[in-house]
Amino acid sequence: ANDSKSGSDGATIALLLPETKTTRYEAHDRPLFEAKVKDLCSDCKVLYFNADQDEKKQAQQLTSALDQGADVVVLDPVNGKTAAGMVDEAKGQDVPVVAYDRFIENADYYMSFDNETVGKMQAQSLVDAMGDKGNILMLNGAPSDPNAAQFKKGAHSVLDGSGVKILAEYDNPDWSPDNAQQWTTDQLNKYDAGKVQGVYAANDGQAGGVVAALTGAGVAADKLPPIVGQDAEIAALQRIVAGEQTMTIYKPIKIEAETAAEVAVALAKGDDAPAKTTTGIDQSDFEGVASYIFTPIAVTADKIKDTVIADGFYEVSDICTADYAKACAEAGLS
Amino acid sequence: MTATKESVAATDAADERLIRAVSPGDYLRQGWGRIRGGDLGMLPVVLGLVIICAVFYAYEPTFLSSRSLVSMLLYAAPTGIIALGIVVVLLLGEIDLSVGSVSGFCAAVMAVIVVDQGHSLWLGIAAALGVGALIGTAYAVLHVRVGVPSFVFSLAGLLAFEGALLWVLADGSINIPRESGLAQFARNKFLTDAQAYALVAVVVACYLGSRLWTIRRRRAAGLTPPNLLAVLIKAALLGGGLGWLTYYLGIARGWGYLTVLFAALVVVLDLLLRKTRWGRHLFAVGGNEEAARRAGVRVGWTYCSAFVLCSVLAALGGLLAAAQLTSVSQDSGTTDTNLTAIAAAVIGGTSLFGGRGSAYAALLGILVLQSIESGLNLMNVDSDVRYIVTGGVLLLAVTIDSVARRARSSSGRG
Amino acid sequence: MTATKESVAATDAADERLIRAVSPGDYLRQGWGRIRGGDLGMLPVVLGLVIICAVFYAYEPTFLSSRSLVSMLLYAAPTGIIALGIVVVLLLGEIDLSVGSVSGFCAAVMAVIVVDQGHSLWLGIAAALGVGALIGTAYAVLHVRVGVPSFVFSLAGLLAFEGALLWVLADGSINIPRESGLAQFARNKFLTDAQAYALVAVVVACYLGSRLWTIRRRRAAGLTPPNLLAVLIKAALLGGGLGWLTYYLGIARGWGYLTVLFAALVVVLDLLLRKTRWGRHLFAVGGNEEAARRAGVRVGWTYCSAFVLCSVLAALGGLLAAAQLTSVSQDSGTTDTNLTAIAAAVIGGTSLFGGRGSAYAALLGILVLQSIESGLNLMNVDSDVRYIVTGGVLLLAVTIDSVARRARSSSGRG
Amino acid sequence: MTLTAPPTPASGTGEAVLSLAGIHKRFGAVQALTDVSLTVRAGEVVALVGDNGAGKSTLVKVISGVYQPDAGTIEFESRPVVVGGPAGAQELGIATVFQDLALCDNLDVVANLFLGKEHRRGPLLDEVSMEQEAWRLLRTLSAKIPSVRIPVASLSGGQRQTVAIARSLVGDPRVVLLDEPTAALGVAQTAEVLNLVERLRDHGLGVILVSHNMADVQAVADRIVVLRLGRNAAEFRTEEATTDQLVAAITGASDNVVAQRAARRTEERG
Amino acid sequence: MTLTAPPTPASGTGEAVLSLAGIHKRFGAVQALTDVSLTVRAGEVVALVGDNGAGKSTLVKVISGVYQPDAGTIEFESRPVVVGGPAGAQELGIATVFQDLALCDNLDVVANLFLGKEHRRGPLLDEVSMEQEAWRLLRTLSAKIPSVRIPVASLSGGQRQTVAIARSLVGDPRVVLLDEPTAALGVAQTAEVLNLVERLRDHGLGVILVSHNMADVQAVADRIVVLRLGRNAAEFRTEEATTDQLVAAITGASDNVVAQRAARRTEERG
Ligand SMILES: Nc1ncnc2c1ncn2[C@@H]1O[C@H](COP(=O)(O)OP(=O)(O)OP(=O)(O)O)[C@@H](O)[C@H]1O
Ligand SMILES: Nc1ncnc2c1ncn2[C@@H]1O[C@H](COP(=O)(O)OP(=O)(O)OP(=O)(O)O)[C@@H](O)[C@H]1O
Ligand SMILES: O[C@@H]1[C@@H](O)[C@H](O)OC[C@H]1O
Ligand SMILES: [Mg+2]
Ligand SMILES: [Mg+2]
Repeated sequence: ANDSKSGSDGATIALLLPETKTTRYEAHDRPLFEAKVKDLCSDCKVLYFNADQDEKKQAQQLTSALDQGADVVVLDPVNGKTAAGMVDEAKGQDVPVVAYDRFIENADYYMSFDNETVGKMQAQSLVDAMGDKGNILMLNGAPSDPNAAQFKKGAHSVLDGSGVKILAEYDNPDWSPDNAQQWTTDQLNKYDAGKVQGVYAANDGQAGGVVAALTGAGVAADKLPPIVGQDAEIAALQRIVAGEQTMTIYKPIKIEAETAAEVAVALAKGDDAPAKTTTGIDQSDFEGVASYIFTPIAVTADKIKDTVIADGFYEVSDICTADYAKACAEAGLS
Repeated sequence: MTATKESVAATDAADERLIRAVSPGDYLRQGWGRIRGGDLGMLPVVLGLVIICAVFYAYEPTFLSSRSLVSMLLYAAPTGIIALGIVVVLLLGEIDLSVGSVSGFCAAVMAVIVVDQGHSLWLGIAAALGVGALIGTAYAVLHVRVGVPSFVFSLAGLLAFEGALLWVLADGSINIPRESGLAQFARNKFLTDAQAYALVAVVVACYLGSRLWTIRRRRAAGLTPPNLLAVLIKAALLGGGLGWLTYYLGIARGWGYLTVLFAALVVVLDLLLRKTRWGRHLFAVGGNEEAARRAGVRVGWTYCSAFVLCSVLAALGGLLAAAQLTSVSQDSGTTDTNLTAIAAAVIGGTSLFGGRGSAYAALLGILVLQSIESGLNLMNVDSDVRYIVTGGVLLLAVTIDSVARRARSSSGRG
Repeated sequence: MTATKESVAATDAADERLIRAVSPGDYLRQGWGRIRGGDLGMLPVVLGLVIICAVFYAYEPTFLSSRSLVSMLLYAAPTGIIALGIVVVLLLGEIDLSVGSVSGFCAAVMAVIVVDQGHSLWLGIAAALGVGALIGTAYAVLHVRVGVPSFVFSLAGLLAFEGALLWVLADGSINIPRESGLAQFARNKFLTDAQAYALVAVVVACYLGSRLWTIRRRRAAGLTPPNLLAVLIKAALLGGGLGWLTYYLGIARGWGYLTVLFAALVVVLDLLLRKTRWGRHLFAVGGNEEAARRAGVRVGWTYCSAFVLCSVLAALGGLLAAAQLTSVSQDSGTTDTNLTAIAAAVIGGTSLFGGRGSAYAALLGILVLQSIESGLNLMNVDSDVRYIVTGGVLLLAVTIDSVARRARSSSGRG
Repeated sequence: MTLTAPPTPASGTGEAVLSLAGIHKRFGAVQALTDVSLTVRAGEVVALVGDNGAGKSTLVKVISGVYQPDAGTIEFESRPVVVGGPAGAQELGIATVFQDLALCDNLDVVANLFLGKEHRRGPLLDEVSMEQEAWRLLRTLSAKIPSVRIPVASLSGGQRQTVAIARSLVGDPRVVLLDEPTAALGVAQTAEVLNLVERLRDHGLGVILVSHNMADVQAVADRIVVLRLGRNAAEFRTEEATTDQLVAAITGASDNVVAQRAARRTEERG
Repeated sequence: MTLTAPPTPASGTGEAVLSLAGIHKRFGAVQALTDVSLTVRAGEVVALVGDNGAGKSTLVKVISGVYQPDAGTIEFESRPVVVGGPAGAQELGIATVFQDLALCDNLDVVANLFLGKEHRRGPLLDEVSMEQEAWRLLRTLSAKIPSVRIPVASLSGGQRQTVAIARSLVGDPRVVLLDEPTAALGVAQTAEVLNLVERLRDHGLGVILVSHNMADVQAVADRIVVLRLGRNAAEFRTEEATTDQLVAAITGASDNVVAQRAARRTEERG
């Protein structure tokens, strides 16, 4: 593993991503990262792994990467808190670890959108859209997903001090949209749709379930209360265009993936990580780890064009399918 | 000894060891004896369901509101339909672990064809069900020709079709327009009051008609006919129950088309299982495959039909779940759908070893699971408590059945 | 007709319909006949494993490097240990769906006691295993006294202990210090070369000794003894194989303590199953519970021992998995652990219907699953492809076995 | 089958309906059948006797398509046939009562009787006509079954056997194989089955009867074929064979335990 | 059990080892046993006969603890006992051969023979001594079993029955219940079992023998108890009863199919 540190030839970079249920990892992170690596170092090899949301599987994948001679590991841990053991294993073989997207305390480098910030931004959008009053339902992520706790914490830090009241709160196993729909429906049977003036959904999948529940309970599509999510899924952007969802959090993955590639290639070549990357991010310190922190972006209907479209994250045609053509035109997307 | 009897007994009631019921009092006494002996069919599970409902109701009265019942019945339907397929496969002593993935994959196929590629809804539905049928056929070939155990090939299917779902949905989730016929059917279509009461009347008439016809034929054949009074009482109870339910659901939105579809599938499958040669052969193969084969039953076809039916029902359930949610995502069908569908069948009293079960098992089982879920949703508890209580309530619901069965076996049956 | 025989045949070889093997040639011929007839025991699954390994090796030679084998064997162990428990329960025709949750919950109990509350490691381990034993006992009571089907109570357990895990870990995940004895055992302890070769020698000596002793006793009792030559050849193969493996693993880190523990548990469980009264009764109850009861077997205790053993092994597997990962989290044991453990047992040839299986089934099954997983990790493909290929390879590995079994049953056995 | 039409007596005069030659069957290390031959003519009752494990049931299963022979030929009505499976045997007109009965324990008596040959009205089962016919069949056999609507699992041994025998009468067979049909039957039911065998013969069917009861065999069989350790050991015309000869052929020794027992008892009583 | 010591002839002279009174047993809508009584003395063979479904096996299962009676008392060696289960019956010294044999199909012959009474050396099973003893037991019964190391599933009907009978001899019973033990046996094996029953009697055991074979019953029984439709119908001392009387008591009519058949045959033969 240590032999190729000196030269650029044949360096091996391992990329470990956590799951497949969210589109971003395989549709964006991986290809963007690989393309950038290829760009920077034509004979570098990228080993790719996806842990399917299973910590144990990820530990095996790390071992496997090391067995195959990885020179640097870019690790998006299933569980940032328990990933320290993995970092240790890599360090034991003198392989540096870049914590990608989720924080690991003993990693060499870290880069991410801060999860608590995401939660705060979601909650703030919701509070603003509701005029700081009214009742909301709150759907958090899976209780077995540590990131969910961070989103939840961030969101609560805003909501608890605001004028909105949480009617009911739910930790959704597996982030499942079906569960979100059923839970919301049950709440509507209890509280009456008119009493619900807003919904915090931790991600877009759940937001979709919430919309389905509300419209299913007879709320007209144009009378839906403010609903927030995250991930900037196409389905969510379509809802935003159609006025069914208020906002989503867009994490400009391109910048994240390319920064990671740049840092990884530098480390693989035995160089130090840059103080300022070519993507324009300064190295800073986050809880004692050299870090590159990106700003998540709240996307509302009017911002779609300048964000996801401008970044090339999606084409207008991806979002404005036949069913949404009219809404797109009204929102000025074409 | 040929004891002189007051009247000539029917052929099937001639044996003197038989404890016969003649007067209504006898029937009551016999019924009570059966209850004491534990021969209760689905009663204990129904009792479990009633207790669950009562507890949740005590805690939160909206649990049994018309609105809440209407939505519970709607949400129970898609997984209930999948559970129907599972019942068929379990009757053979086989299992299908892949129904969840298959349901998600088929729904995704439909969504891609209809939403992404803009083909007609019918083509999408046909394609999805067709894919389901193909999957079932492949399973049948693996089982019948190659002899792979169903646990293994359906586990392989579970993985493979989850992969296929990810592959089909490479661009992420797909929204199904709320105005599309399928979404309307699953979410917004309800029977009018007139339609609903008419349907109830038809159901009761069919029941009564078929029972009266049976009485006539059995009497003509010299066999004990069902007791007329009992038949009339049952018909009245059926009519009253359904009528009241229709009234109560009608306070809210009434019978959803989706609910009616599920109910109709349950009734049809029940008839198929109990009243047709196919159903008979299913039970026979599940009870003793070798005996069925020696009796000339085409065992291979029986397996084939079961696997195909199960996969097609899984596909249908998947379509309806997607329609209900108005979207398909990488998560569709994967989370717990398998376990929920299998659990529903088993909780309703279907044996994992084959040869025992019924279509109503799927109905009852899914109602138990759905009411636990909805009840806990209304209680707003932390997820740790939620898990523990779900486990506990589930156990409770089934324990009643087990205790009853125990009584039955200690009195020498089954 | 009392045909004159050249020599007096042993008691068990006297029947003239028996096709006897005397010369080495006869043995070979008999072996070949058996292969043709499909009576191959575990050979087909081994063959499946070899094919999987060959294919992955062709694609990526590091797959079979010493390093890679050492880590595969380490990672296979915890789930393999859980699968051993599953084998025991499946032998009775029962199932335990909750082993994953139980493993996670018990590991969390240990972590809380040791890490959060600072008690000694031994206390933590004892508590975790004790909790496992309690859970098993509760299951046994539900099954034996109340008569709840194991599918149902273990499903309830699956949910309840997942809740309990969340509850115990209220503050989120717990890291186990990497220097703690348990983590060291699971991650950093390896046999020295001398120890390893000595162990191999002991194993071979035990095998040979017991076979020679059997030959002696059977000869003395007038029964056909095992063929001496065959025994010697087998012992040589065993010694050679283990010796070579020790050498090959020794190029990297060698035999991990964890791997040796798993192997030892497999051997011990195999002996318990085949050579003790308890094992005999397990098979009897799994084959025909009523017959076993009538023969005076204490059926209740048999169930009880099996459920307790299964839960304790699940707890042990959970502890070791946590030690290997140096952490316990809300996710521990929940993802796929159940399915993997059950699948390992079934792939290795254990029947879901009871009465057929072996400890080696768990070993073989987990090796198949582990090598598929590790192999695909090396292939750098997207998850959709990975899922599909995993399903396909799994099917392939088992299909070989099924085809062989088919040959067996068409030649009239099983 | 309704055996009420006036019989056409035809004791063994017909041509061979079924004939087997050179049948071999091996199970693992046990050679169960070695070069076995057997012929049944229309209107003939052939008894197949032999010691336990002689291979009688294996031979019956070969004929009824449950096992495929390793070698040998089967001719049905002088045409060579391959009996691919039990369904194939039934299509040829071979009805079998298996020694292990082969009933579906979870189904009731009616369902078992008509399994694979259900009466239907349109797409639905005609339970009434099946139940009526079931009672008729069971009465022919003097069965003492309290109800035909209970699972066969809860029947007594003899009741189960009666059901299996009654089942072979559903449909319209050419050859009937009875593997120890009276083993569990009461005295009256045994007599009915022997009557039945005679009626079947009188209707021109070929019957193969496996039994350990020499008295029954001698009472109804036209020819007796003896298997020993999987081989043809002897064949007798019934009138020609004494019980002692039969027993000697079965056990392979004239000085056997049966003879000894008989001798001892005569001694004691005499 | 090794029945080689010189016997102490004691035909039925002992006191009652087992006696039942007022036994009732109901299954669902079927009253299987109504007020049944039965007594067996040490050194006595009591035959229990009756039509199919008369309740014989149910009575046997009540005695051996498989079923709990709805009413009635059981006395063992003059002490009232509650037979809680099969294990309890075995502890009392009641060994049973069930009509359905109750073997574990997946286990081999040796394992079935010694199930629940395995020989051990230390903690491990002593396979060699069990196998040796198995061959000895099977030889006593003239069994024709090629190998004791094959699963009983692959044995013939008679071989399976022999295994079940042999099993009842393992251990040291006081009373042996044999439910149609010779139904599937060959002539030689049947003779051996009858010999065995006599040896058991001569050693002072109580034996209850259920059988449909009147010749066998009359050959070995001291007393014959007849059940009909779940009730005590008659009881005879063997010497006092003719076959015709027995058959009449079993079928409940002196003009029965057995008598008719006998009459017809005598007529035909001349
Ligand atoms: N499926 C099988 N697998 C292995 N051996 C078998 C199988 N079936 C039969 N055998 C063996 O073949 C031999 C003949 O068995 P078969 O059942 O034909 O005997 P049978 O003549 O019917 O005896 P019985 O009078 O006891 O019914 C027996 O030794 C038996 O062990
Ligand atoms: N478990 C059971 N459930 C329901 N009915 C039963 C059960 N066991 C026996 N019976 C009924 O009880 C009656 C007596 O059965 P039993 O087995 O005792 O008869 P038997 O005298 O042994 O007959 P056979 O000579 O045919 O063996 C039968 O009518 C049978 O249908
Ligand atoms: O974006 C989030 C991701 O951070 C979380 O871990 O899983 C669910 C996704 O929606
Ligand atoms: Mg036979
Ligand atoms: Mg009986």
